Amino acid sequence: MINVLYFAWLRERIGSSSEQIETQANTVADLVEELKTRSPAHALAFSDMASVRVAVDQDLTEMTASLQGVREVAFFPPMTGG
Amino acid sequence: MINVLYFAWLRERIGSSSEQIETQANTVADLVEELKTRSPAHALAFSDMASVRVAVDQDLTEMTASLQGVREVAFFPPMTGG
Amino acid sequence: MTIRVQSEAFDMGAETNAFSAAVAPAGAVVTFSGLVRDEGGTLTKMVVEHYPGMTERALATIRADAMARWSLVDAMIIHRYGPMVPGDQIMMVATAARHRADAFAAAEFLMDYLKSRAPFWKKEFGAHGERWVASKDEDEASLGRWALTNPPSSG
Amino acid sequence: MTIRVQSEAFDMGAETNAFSAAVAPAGAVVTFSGLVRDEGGTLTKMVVEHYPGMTERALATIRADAMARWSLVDAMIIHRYGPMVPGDQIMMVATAARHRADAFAAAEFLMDYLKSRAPFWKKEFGAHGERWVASKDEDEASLGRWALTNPPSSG
Repeated sequence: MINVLYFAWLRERIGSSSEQIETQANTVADLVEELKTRSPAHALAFSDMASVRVAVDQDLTEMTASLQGVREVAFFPPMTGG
Repeated sequence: MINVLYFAWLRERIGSSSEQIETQANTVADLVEELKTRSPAHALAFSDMASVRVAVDQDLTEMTASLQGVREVAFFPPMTGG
Repeated sequence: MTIRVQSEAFDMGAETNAFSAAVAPAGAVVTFSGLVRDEGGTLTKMVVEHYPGMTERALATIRADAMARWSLVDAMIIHRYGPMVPGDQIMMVATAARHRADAFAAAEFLMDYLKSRAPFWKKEFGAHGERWVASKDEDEASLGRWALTNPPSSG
Repeated sequence: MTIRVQSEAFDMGAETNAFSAAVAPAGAVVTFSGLVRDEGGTLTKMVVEHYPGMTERALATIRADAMARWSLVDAMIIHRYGPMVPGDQIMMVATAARHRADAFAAAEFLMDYLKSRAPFWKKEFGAHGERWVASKDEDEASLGRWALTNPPSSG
């Protein structure tokens, strides 16, 4: 069971800030492919992966990152703090 | 008549913060040569000109600057503000 | 505290004074504060969203990197989230060092990383509707300058 | 007032807040403040001497140069003279701009010029007697970096 979080326009497009996902995905990229099948809103949110960043257990990482032992995956657009 | 000002260790070595000087000097460098003859303290203060800066009528300038029409000449060490 | 993530407004001047008072060996304090711009009156509100938990971790890492890289006496970061209006302080950083070059470089480094590596997202509301602020290519490019240069030690 | 030369202490935080409140279009405010260092307890007093009249002229020129060179909303300089003790604020600069790169660069420029081109001289008093602070070669060298580079416009 992985806790998947969405922020900013990903959250708005998907219409949810988090969901618990039962998955066998090995990598973040695999998880994204699964998520895209959940609803048209998910498919739209993940349609332009160049605009999506990911953090695994609260550390920024790449889409190729492993999900082994991971509890939390967050998807969001490029950050605009400061 | 030129008002000559001294700051920081030049003031301390010469023992005065200003003096009115009647001079025919054409340039700052000429004025320095005249000042050095006024007392051993003056000669000491101007013994290392690499450590002396000059402002003419309150603008930083070079020792070669003209004294034509000048009312105020100030001598001081390199500045250490901030 | 050296890292604070909060929804409440903060008093930038009071924070700076408190920070300065606590860094006795330092001769130089640099601050940066980010304000909500009014964009010529077209912006009425800004909302900052963040990722609780990761935000604090990311800021602590960025601060630790700055402390390791330059000779600093201290460094602090305050960042707000939630709704704000034009003129509000969004965030501030402060750095203290013996020498000003270190304090300046570290403050710029904190800002560059904070812009692109801390999980905050700004949404603007105004006369023309609402929109998520786009990240700037130049913010990403700014990070590049810290990769190969040596930290300054003079100043 | 954008240039102040005074013997009285000033409240850096309050000055920064007042400055920030008056620069509505700006998104970025950078401050630098110089404190009297304690030098491990060996320094008991610092006296800053200056050249009344020329000081104000020099600071106004340095500020005008910064305003002309970068896209700034405002810039201010406060510098004290007279006796001070460790921990005291000697001086501050503040810059406000739409973009942070301009605010940072202009603040560094103001400091570099103020260090070597404004008629202030510091004398330190302490356990080992008194001495005039020597100018640093690196301060003079710092000026060189402003000669040929273009002002940044991004950020």
